[in-house]
Amino acid sequence: MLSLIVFLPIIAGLIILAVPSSQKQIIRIVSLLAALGQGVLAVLIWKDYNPALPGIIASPNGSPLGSFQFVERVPWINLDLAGFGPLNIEYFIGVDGISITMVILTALVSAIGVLSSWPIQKQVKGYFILYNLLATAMMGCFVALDFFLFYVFWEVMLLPMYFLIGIWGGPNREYAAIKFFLYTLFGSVFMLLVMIGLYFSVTDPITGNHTFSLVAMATQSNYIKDAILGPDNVVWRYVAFIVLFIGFAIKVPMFPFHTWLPDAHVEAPTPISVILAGVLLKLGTYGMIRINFPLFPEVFQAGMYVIGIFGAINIIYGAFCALAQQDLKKMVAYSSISHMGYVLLGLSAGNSEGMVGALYQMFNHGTITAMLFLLVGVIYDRAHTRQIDKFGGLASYMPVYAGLVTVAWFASLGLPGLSGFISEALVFVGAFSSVTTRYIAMVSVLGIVFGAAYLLWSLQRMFLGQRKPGAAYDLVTDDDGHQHIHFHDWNGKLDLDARELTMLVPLVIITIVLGIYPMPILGMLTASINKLVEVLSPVVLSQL
Amino acid sequence: MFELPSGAEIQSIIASLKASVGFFIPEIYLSLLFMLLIVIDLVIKSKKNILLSLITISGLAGSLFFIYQQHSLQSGELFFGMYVLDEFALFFKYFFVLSGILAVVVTMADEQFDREVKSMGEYYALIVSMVIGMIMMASSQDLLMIFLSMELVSFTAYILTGYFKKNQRSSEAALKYLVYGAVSSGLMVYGFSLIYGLTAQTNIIKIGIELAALGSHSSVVMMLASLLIITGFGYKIGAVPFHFWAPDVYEGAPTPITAYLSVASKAAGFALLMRFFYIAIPHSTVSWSSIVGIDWLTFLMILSVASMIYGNVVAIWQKNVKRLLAYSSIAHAGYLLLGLIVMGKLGTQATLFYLLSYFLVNFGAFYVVILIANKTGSENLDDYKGLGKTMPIAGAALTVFLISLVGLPPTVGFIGKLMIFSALLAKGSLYLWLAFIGIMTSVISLYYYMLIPLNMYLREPKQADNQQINLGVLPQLIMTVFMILTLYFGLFFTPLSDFSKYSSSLFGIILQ
Amino acid sequence: MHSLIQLSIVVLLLPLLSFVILIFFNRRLPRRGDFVGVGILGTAFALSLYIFWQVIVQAYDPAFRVAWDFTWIDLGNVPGLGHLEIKMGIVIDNIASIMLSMVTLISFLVHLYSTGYMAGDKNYGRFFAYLGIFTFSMLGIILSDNLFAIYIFWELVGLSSYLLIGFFFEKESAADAQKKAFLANRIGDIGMWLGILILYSQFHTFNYQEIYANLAAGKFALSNGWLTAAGILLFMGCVGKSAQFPLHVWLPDAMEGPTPVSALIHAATMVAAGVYFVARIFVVLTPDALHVIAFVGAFTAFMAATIAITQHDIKRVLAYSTVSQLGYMVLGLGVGAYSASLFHLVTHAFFKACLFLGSGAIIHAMHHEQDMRWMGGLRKQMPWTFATFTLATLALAGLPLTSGFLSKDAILAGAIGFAQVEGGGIFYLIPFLGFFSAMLTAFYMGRQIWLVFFGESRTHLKPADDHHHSHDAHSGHDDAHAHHGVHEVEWNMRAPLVILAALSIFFVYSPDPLDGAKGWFMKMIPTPSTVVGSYQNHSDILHAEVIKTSHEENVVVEHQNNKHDAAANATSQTSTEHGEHFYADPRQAAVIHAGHGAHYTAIYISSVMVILGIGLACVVYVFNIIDPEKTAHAIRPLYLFSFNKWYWDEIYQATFIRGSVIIAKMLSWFDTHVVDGIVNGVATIVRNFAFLNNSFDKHVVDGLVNFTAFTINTTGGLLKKLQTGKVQTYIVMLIFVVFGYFVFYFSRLVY
Amino acid sequence: MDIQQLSIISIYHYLTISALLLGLGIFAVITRRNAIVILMGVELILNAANINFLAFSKYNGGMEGVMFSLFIIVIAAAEAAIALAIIINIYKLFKSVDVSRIDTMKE
Repeated sequence: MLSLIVFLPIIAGLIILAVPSSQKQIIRIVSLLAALGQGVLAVLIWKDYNPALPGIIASPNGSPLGSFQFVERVPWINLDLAGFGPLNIEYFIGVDGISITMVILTALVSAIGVLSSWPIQKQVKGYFILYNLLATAMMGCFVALDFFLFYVFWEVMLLPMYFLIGIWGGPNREYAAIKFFLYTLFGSVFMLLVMIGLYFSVTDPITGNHTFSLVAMATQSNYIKDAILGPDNVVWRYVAFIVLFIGFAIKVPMFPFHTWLPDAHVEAPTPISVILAGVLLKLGTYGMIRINFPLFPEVFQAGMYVIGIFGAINIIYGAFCALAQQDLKKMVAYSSISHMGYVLLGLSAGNSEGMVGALYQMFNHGTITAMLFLLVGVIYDRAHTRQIDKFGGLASYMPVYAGLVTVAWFASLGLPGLSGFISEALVFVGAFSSVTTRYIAMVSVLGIVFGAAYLLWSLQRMFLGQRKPGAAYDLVTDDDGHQHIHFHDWNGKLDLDARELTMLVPLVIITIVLGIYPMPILGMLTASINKLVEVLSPVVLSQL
Repeated sequence: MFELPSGAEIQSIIASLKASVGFFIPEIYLSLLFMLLIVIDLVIKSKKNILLSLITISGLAGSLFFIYQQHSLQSGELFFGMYVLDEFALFFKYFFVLSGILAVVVTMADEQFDREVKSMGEYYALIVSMVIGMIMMASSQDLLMIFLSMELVSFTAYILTGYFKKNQRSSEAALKYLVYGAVSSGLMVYGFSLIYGLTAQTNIIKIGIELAALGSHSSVVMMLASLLIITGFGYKIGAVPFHFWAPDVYEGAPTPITAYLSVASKAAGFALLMRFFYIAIPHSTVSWSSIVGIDWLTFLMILSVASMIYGNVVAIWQKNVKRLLAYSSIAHAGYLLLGLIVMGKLGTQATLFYLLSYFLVNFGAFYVVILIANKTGSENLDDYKGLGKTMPIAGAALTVFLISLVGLPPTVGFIGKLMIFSALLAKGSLYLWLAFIGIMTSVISLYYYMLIPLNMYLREPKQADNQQINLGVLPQLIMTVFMILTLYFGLFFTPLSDFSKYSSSLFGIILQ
Repeated sequence: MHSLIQLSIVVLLLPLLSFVILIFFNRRLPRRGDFVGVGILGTAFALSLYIFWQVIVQAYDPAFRVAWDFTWIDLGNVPGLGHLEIKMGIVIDNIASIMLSMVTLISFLVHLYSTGYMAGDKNYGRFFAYLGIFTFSMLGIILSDNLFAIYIFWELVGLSSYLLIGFFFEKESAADAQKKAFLANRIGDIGMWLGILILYSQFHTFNYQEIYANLAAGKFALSNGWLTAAGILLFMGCVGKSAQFPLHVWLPDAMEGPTPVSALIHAATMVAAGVYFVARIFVVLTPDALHVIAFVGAFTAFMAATIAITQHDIKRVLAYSTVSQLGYMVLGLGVGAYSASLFHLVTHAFFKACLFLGSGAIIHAMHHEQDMRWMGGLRKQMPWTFATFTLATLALAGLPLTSGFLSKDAILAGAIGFAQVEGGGIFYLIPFLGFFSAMLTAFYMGRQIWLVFFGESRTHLKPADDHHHSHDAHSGHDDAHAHHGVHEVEWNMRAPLVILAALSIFFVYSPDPLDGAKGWFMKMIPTPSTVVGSYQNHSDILHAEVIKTSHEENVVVEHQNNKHDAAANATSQTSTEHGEHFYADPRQAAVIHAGHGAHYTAIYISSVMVILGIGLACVVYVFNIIDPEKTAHAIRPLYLFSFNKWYWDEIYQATFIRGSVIIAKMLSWFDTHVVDGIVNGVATIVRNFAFLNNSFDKHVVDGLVNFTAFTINTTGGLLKKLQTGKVQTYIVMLIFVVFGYFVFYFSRLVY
Repeated sequence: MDIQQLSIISIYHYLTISALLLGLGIFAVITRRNAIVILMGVELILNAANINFLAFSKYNGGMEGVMFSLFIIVIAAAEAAIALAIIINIYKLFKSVDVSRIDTMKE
C-alpha cells in the first residue's frame, strides 16, 4: 500500500513517457489521476492508521519493526563487504505518527500542484515526468525507514527540482536553480558520510549485522561502544549531529542557510513554489525529527538552546525581511522562513507540547503556504507582475479573490479558528514550559506582531483603498455605470475561475476545520511525539 | 663466470614453460587475433569498414571464452614468477577486453574517422595489442615484465593518439604523450634499477621480502627509487602531479581513444599500482613508518588529494567537453587512489567497483559526446545549447552519466563513491579527513558537470529550429542500454560488488 | 449538562449562524437578509434574558456558578506529566449572565438601528454578517471558562473589529485605522499571551478556576516577581483591548467605522472586554500589579478627558470619553473596587451606546456631517434624539439619579479607600485624577450638548472646501434625501435610543439613588478573595471543590456545583447580614472596608466636581462669558497639546513604526548583500579578476554560492595556468616535484 | 690489462656515471628545443638505467640485470622508431620540430 502511494507517480511518469508529447491533455490527466490516486490511498492509510502505536524506535518487545504501521520490509541489497562482513540494505518503509501526517500533506499538496500546473504549455511532457519523479521522491523520503533508502530518495529529489526551476522558471532561473542544487547537495553529501559512519556503529539486535535501519539506529543500546559514532566517541557524535543538522537546516531553511529560498521561490513557477514550500521545506524538519534527534539524543539535549535561538532568529528575521519586500512572492517566501522558525522553536523545546506544535505547524504551514503561493500565482497570471505597489483597491473588483486572500493571510498570521494558530500556540506553550527555551520563547512572541504587520500591510496596499496610479490594470466603467478593472492581455475570468477555486477551496476548508478541531491530525501525532520525547529526554523530564 | 645449465635443468625449464603456456592461452589468442587483423587489413584495403570492426569485436568477445576457462585453473605463478594468474588478474582481463570491445563500438559511431583517415586496419590491430599489453600489466609480477608491458601499452597508445595524421592537435597530442611518457618511464626504469641494486631481485614478491629484511638501511636510495617508480605509475594513472600530459592528450586524441585511455589504460595503471604496492612494499604486520624511506602511503595520499582538488577545480573552467572530461578523469584517479590507500580487502573491492562504474559511465558519456559531435561538429559547451530538445535521448543519457560521475543516487557512480567512503570510514576516524576532501570535491564537481545539462536544457539553441535530430536507431539503443545499466546497477549493485570482491584477492598476499 | 449551559451554547452559536448565513447568502436573500440578523439577535437576547432571570432573579446568589467543559485537545500520556488535555468549557455565573444579556441586548438594538442607518450601503448584507461574528466572539469571551479560549475569542473580536472598522475600506483612512487597531491589539495580546504562558507553564492547565486553586494552594514554583509579571502581562491584553495608555491610540481612529459599530464595539462591549478579562483574573493580581493597573487607569482617564475637551468631531469626543471611562473601570479594578468597576462597565455600556447611537442619528440626519462646529440648534428638529442624548450625557457626567452616578462614585470611593489603606502620599494622586477627570467629563459633555443641540444651526458657516468628505459608500442614498433638511430619524433608529436611555436611570440598578451598594448588582457581584495575598492557608471552599470536580465527569461537575451553590448560598446569607464578605487577605479586606467608609466623601466631592464642570461649560458656551477661541489662543501650547492628542501618534510614528520599518529595510539589505551578497559580491570580484583573460560565462560566477566556491574558482584559474601546453614545462614540473619531495624528505631525514 | 686494476673500479663509479648520464638526459630533455635532441635525452636516461642494471647484476651476481638491460635497449630502439615517425608527422604539419612552438592546446 505504501509502496503503491510512493511509486504511483513514477508509474504515471512512465506512462507519460509513452504518450506522444503532442497529447498535452492526456499527459495532464494521467498525472492528475496519479495524484488523485495518491490522495485516495492517503485517505485509506489515514483511515486504517492506529494512533495508539508510537513508532519512533523499536518496540520494547524487541521487534525490529518497532510499532510502525503499513510496514513493508524486503531485503534489497545483500552483499559481502570484503574483510568486513555482510552489507544489508533493506527496502524498509512504514509510517508512524510523525510521517503519516506528512504523507497526507504530500499527497494533498502534490495533487493541488498538478492542478495548478494545468496552464503550463512549455514542454508539458518533460514537465510532468519530472514532476512525477519529484512526487515519488518526496513521498519516499517520508516513508523510508532505512537510512540508505531515505538518502536515495532525498538525493533523487534534487535533480527534478533543478530542472523544474531551471527550465520552467522566471528570468533569473539558471542562477536560482544551480544555487538550489549546490546548496542542498552541499548539505546532503555530508549526510552520506554520517550515514556510513552510523552504519559501522550500529548493529541490528536481531541479526547482529550492521544495519541502515533507522529504527535500529534510534535505539542507543544498538551502538557499538567504541565505533566511530559509538557512545564513547563523544566528539565525533557531536560532529555528526552538527553535520546532519546543517544538512537538514539548509532544507528548512534555517538562517543563515536560507538565501537559496527566496531566489528559488521567486524564479520557480507557481506549482513548484507550492511543492517547495508545501513539502520540501518540511523534509528538513522531518529529517531532524526522524534522524537527527533520536539518533543523537544527548547531543540534542546539549543543543536545544542553540536550536531554539536559531528558531527565534528565523521567526523574527524572516518577519522583518518580509516586511521590507516589494515583491509579493518574495514576501511570502520570507514568511515561510519565519514560519519554519516556529517549527524549530517547537522542536527545541523538547517537550510534548512543543513538538506536537512543531509537527502540527509543519502540516499547517504546508497547507497555508500552498494557499498563499497559489493566490500569488493567481494575481501573477493576471497582472504579470508581483510588485505590491502595482495594485490597490482590488477588493472592490475581485471580491472572491480578496476574500480568499484575507482568509489565507489571516491563517498565516495565526488567527484563532484557523489551523495556523493552534500550532503556533502549542509551540509557544511548549517552548515556554521548557526552562531551556523560556526566554527564547518570550523573544519570539514578537514574531506574532511583525507577522501581522507585514501581512496586513500588504493586504492593505493591494486590496484596500483605491486603484493606485501606475497600477497593473485599468479602471473601466461599463454602460450601466458599474466600475470594473481590466488586466492587460488577460482574457480569462477576472475573479477566480473554476480551476483556481477547486485548488483553493479544499485548502481553505482544511485550514478552518483543523483550526476548530485539530484532533484529526494531532490525534495521530501525540503517541509518537510522547514516545519521541521519552527517547530524547532524561533532561527535559527533569525540567518539567 | 656464468656456467651453463645442465640438461636436467633445461628439461625442467622447458617443462615449466610448457606448463605455463597452459595458463597463457588468452594472451596467445589475442596475439593471434592481432596478427590476423593485420593480415586481413592487407587483404582488404578499404576505408573504415564494418567488417574489420565486426571481426575485432567478435575476436575480442571470443577471448572472453578463454578467459572464462581460466576460472577453473588454480591461481599461481608462471614463467618463473614473471607472470601470475589470479582472480585479480582475471578481473582486469575481462575489464580490458570489454573496454577494447567498447572502444571499437565507439569508434564505429565516430564519423570523424571517415574524414580523417584512409585505412583503419592497424587501428583495430593496435587496439587489440593494447588490450594484450594491459592484460599483461595487470598480471605481471616481475619488474622486467612490468616494464615491457607498460611500454607495449604506451607505444600503442602513442600511435593511436596520433592516429589522425592530418590533424595538428592529434599529432601534437601524440608528441607530448610520447615525450612525457618516455621520460617518466625512463625515470621509472632508473628507479627499478636502484631497487634491483638494493635487493638483487626483480620479482616483486622477493623484493618485498628483501625490503622487509632490509629495514631502514640505505633509506635515501630507497626513497629515491620509490619516488621514481611512483613517477612512472603516476603517469600511467594520470594523477596529479604526473597528469600534465592528460588534458592535452585527451583533447587531441580521437575521441574513442580518449575514452579508451581515460578508462582502460588508467585501469591498467591501477592494476599495476595495486599489485606492486600491495606486494612489493612490505606492510604485512608492521605499521608503515617503521620501514623508513618507503613512505608510499604519504605519497599516495598527496597524489590522491592533489588529484581530487586539482582535477575538479580546474575542470570548472573548461569550455571543451572532452577536456572537461579529461580533468574529471584526473579527479576520479584521486577517488580511486582513496580506495587504494585504505590498504585492505574492502579498499580493493571498492577500487575495483569504482573502476567498473567509471568504465560504464565514462564510455557512455564519451559515446554521447561523439554522437553529438557527429551532428554539431563541435565539442564546445556553447554548441550544446538546446540539445536537450533536439536530441532528447542523448540529452537524457548524458545527464544520467554526468549525475553518475558526480556520484548521486540512483546511479552506479553513487555506489562507487559509497564503497570508497565506506572503505575509508571502516578504518574509523583515521582517514576521515580524506573522505571529507572527497566529499567536498564531489560537490564542486557537481557544478561543472551540471554545466552540460544546463546548456542542453536551460538555454535556447542558437538557431531557432527545434526539430529533432535523428541519431539513428542503433546508437540510440546503445545509449539507452548504457543509461539503463547505469541506473540498474545504481539500484541493484550486488553482482558488480560481489564480482569485485571475488576479484579482490591477489596472489601471494593476504590482505586483511 | 445543565439546562442553562445548553441555553448559553445556543445563545453563543446563534450569532455565528447569522454570520454564516449572511456571509454566503446575503445577496440571495430579500433585503440582503438583515431580518435574519435582527431576528437571530432578538432570539439570542430573549434567551439570555431568560438566563439572566434564572441566575439573578431566581437564584439570587452571589456565588452562583455552573460549569461545563469538554476535551478539545488530547495530548495523550505526556512523559513527566501524565495524561494532558486542553479543555474548553463554559461557565455561567452572575457576571457572565449579566454581560450576556447586556451584550445581546445592545447588539440586538444595534442590529435594529443599522437597518436604518446602513440602509442602501452596497455591502449592507455583509455588515450584518460582521456584526454577527463579532457578537459571537464577544459572547465567547464572556462564557468561556479558560484563558486559552478567552485568548482565542479575544483575537476573534480583534478580527471582527478589524473588519468593521475597515468596512468602508475604499477610504485609505479606514484601511489605516483598521490596521492600526489590529496591530495595537496584537501588541497587547502578546503580553496577555505571555502572561497566560507563565501561568500555564506552572500548572499545565488553562482553566482559571484550576489555576486559582493551584495558586491558592501555593503551587506556584517561580518567584513572586514572575507572578506580578504574569499579572501585568495579562493586564496588557486589557491595555490593548480597552485602549488604555499607552495603546489607546487606536480607539479614536476606530471611529472611521460605521457609527453603529462604534456604539456596539468601540463603546459598549468589546472595549469593555478588557475590563471584564481583568476582573476574571482579578484574584491572581499581586498588590504590585494592582498598583500598576490603578495608575495606568487613572492616567488614562485623565489624559483622555483632557483630549476630549478640544475635539471638534462629535464621535471623537465620545471616543475619548470612552477611553476616559474605561480608565475609570481599570482604575476601579486597580484599587480593588471590583464590583464597582464592573458596575460601571455595565452602566457605561448602556449610556455610551445610547450616546453613540444618538450621535449616529445626528450624523445621519446631518448627511454625514460630524464636525460639531457646523451643527447646533438640533433640539427642535430632533426632540427624541435630544432627550435621550441628554439623559445619557447626564449619566456619563455622573449626575445623581443616573446610573453613571452610582457606579462612578463607587469607584471613586474605592479609590479614596485604597489611597488611605496604601498610606496616602502618591496614592492620593489616583482619586485626585479621578475626581478631576469627572469635572472634565462634565465639562466636555456640556460643551457637546450645547454645540450640537442649542443655539442656531451653523451649517452655513461651514467653509465650502472641506465639504463632502462623506463616505462614497453612502453617496447613493445621500442624494436620495439630500436638500430636504434635518429631520428626526425613523422608529427603527429611535427605539434603541429610548431603550438605552431608559437603562441609564438609577432605579434599574439600585433602589437608593445615592448608593449603588444597596442595589442588586453590587450584591450579586461581590469582590472575590485574592489568591495571592499575604497568606493563603484557607482558600475558600469554592476553589477546593472546583479543583476536585474539574477532573471528573461533567455530570459530577454540575452535581458538585449545585451542592456548593447551596453551601455558597449559606455563606452569602451570613455575609449579607453584616454587610461585608469575608476576606482572607487583610489588605484586601482593609481596602474594601475603607472603600465603604469613603462612600459619602466620594459623593460630595464628585457632585461638586460635576457641578463645577457643567457650570464651566455653561459659563463658556451658554453665557459666552469666556470666549473659547480667545482662551484657546491664550493657552495655545496647552490647547495644541490637547488638540493633538498629546502627540502620541506622532511619537509612535517616529519611534516604533519608523523604527521597525528601518530595521526591516536594514535586515533585508543585510540579507541580500551580506548573507547572500557573498555570492554577487564575489561574482563581481571574480569577473573583474585581472588574470582571468578568458571570458567565462556569467552563470559560472553566479553559480558560486559562497566564498569557498570563489576561492575554488580563482585557484582553478591559477592552477590552470600550469597547463602551459609546452611539454617541456610539464617535464620540468615533473622533475621539480620529484626532486622537491626528495629534498624535503632528505631534510626530514637529516634533522 | 689484468683483473686487479679493474677491481679498483667499485660499483660507485658505475653509479656515478649513470647518475651523470641521468642528469644529462634530463637536462637535455628540459633545455633542448629540438624534438630529436629531446629524444636523445630520453635515450640517455634509459642508458643510465642500463648501466645501473649491468653494474648491479655484476656485483650482485645473477643474470636479471643483464636481461633487463637487453630489453631496455630493444625498447629504446622501438621507442625511437615511433618517436621519429611522430616527429616527421609533426614536421609535416607544423613545419618545425621545435616543441616549444607546438602548444595549440593549453589550460
